[in-house]
Amino acid sequence: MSTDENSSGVVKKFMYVNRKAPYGTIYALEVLEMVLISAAFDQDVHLAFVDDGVYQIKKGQDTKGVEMKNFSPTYRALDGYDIEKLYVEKESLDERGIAASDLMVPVEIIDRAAMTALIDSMDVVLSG
Amino acid sequence: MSTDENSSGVVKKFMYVNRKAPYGTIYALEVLEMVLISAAFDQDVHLAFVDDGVYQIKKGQDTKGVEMKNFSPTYRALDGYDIEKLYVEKESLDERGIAASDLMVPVEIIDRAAMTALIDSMDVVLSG
Amino acid sequence: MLHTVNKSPFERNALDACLTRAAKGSAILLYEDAVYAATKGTNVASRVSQATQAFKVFVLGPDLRARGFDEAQVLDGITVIGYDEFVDLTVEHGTVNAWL
Amino acid sequence: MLHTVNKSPFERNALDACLTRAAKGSAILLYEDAVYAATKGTNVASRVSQATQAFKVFVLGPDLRARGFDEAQVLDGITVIGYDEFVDLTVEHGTVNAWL
Amino acid sequence: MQFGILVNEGPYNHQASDSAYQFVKAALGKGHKIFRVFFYYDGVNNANKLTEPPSDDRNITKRWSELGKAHGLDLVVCVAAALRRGIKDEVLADGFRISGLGQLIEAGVHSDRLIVFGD
Amino acid sequence: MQFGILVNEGPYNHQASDSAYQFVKAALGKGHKIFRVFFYYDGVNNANKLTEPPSDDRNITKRWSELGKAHGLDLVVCVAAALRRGIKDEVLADGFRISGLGQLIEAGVHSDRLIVFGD
Repeated sequence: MSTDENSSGVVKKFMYVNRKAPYGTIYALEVLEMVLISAAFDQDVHLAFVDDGVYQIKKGQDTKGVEMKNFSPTYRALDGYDIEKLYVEKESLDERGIAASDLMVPVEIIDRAAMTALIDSMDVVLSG
Repeated sequence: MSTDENSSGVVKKFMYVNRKAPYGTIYALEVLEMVLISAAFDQDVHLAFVDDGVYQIKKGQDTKGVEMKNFSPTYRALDGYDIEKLYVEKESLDERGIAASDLMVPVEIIDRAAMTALIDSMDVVLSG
Repeated sequence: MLHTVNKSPFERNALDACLTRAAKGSAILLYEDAVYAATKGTNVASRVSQATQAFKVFVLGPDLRARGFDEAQVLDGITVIGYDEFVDLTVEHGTVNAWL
Repeated sequence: MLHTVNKSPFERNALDACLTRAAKGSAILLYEDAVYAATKGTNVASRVSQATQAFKVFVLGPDLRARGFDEAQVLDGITVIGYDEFVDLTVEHGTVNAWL
Repeated sequence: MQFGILVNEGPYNHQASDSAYQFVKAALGKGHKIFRVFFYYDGVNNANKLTEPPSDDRNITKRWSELGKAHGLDLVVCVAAALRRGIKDEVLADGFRISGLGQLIEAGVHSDRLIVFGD
Repeated sequence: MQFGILVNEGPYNHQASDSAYQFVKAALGKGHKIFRVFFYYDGVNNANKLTEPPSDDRNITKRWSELGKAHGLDLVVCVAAALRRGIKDEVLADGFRISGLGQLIEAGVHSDRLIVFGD
């Protein structure tokens, strides 16, 4: 991308709401590509993991048996792009029996009320 | 299709399980195309409408406002192809507040237990 | 904020996902297969009626009519709109959040 | 009959659709995103455990491992299989019904 | 007001592209501007010019091309998503262009509203 | 035993085509026969030869072509579904052929099992 695009000066709060499990569909993977690009555009990037989206960052993904690309290492690379605002909804974890220690990246675990307020404060919300 | 294909002599019980609402996705429309062809192949064709599939045969569909093709008249044409085994699950209707009189074609309304037994008796089950 | 839902409440969890995470006072538009949530007599009707207390709920008329329903079959407290008013809603309510 | 389910029980109604309409004694295979239904500690676990009384329930190992789960995290009464045994199941159980 | 539009699904199989089209038509009719329509995920399949639906049905690709031409719309197909699905210049319909995902972020930044249509 | 396979979804966006591929490979490995693999709905997009995924990912179309060649598989794309989505001879990958929906019914009639992979 050109420098002019990046330096328009406008910074918006972007949120990617991840509600879908990985591998069954491609949304989780292609959302990540959007996330990386928005960081390159110097936007204020937020990722929310709610509902089945919390499965995206479950530790220990091994796709050899399905011969699909294991894209989960990308989540660990996000902080290299200064993408550090990752929020996981506590209720979504609890419903699925997932503990904080099962997650592969550092995240902020917030409750549903806090997630509601956070989403409500965004300028642009994207979902896949 | 050629005559040999049609006259192989094998007749199987085919069932099309319709579980999806029309228009939001194309499955209902393209299932109908399968249904028509299987009748041309002289198979013993059954249609089951369960869950949101019951909405496929809701009376009064008018697609002018969405500029999509209204394919619902095809259901009324099915008996012209000797496709007369249409089964609707009572529980699916009740959950959606749909009455028998809301349906555009003659169907047999059966309860979930009967639907279970009917599905279990089929040779080939197709879903969209 | 305007929240949009386009899936049947019987098939997917999108409506629930929206209702449990939309801030009070938000607008919610039901369109495509989500219009079924706006109809009377379903087993989600009481939940949706309750939602009209906390949110401004709208349903897209063209999608409703495509599926064989009309205004008379829509739950009280839900406003039937067209594409023009869909555009107006996005103008009036700021950020749009599609619960896909 | 072999019934297959490939959607998350949290996102869609496919598992419910199958469990309420599969004949007793049928085999059920959970694969793709439906493997989550076979894991311990979820809020559908008791329902799925109950289903193992009425049905022979299987889960596809490659899909389970892709999603970060292993055999130890699978509910009792569910058998973990590979693609080869998926093929065997279809041979042994007659008609296959995919709950899409 | 200026709108960005994101179309996540391909033609016919899901209503997303139809809904997006109706929304864009309505917005233009009310005098709003469309900054860009961006096609991502299977949405890239909307740009396949070989599409040939039955004659009694709408032609979704052609309809986008025509609306684009009439109103000077910027119809952008994501290059990465398009390569993955076999949408290249050889099959690209009139009025669409292939470009990077940055064009979507730009649409998010410079539009007053970004509206997502998907499954 | 003889299998018929129905693939309802396009490549990458849904796992259906991957699962079908793994199933077919396993069935062939166990000495079963594949009567036909039929591609319907968005499944027709599996036959697009322009597909070019990132180099570190599987090439779903090519993989079907190669498996088809190695085992003489009959890979059939539904003509009606394909026209609607712009899949024509111009973009048809090696080893696929375009034919009528009757070929699916025939697969249902003549196979011992018909297995459906979809969304």
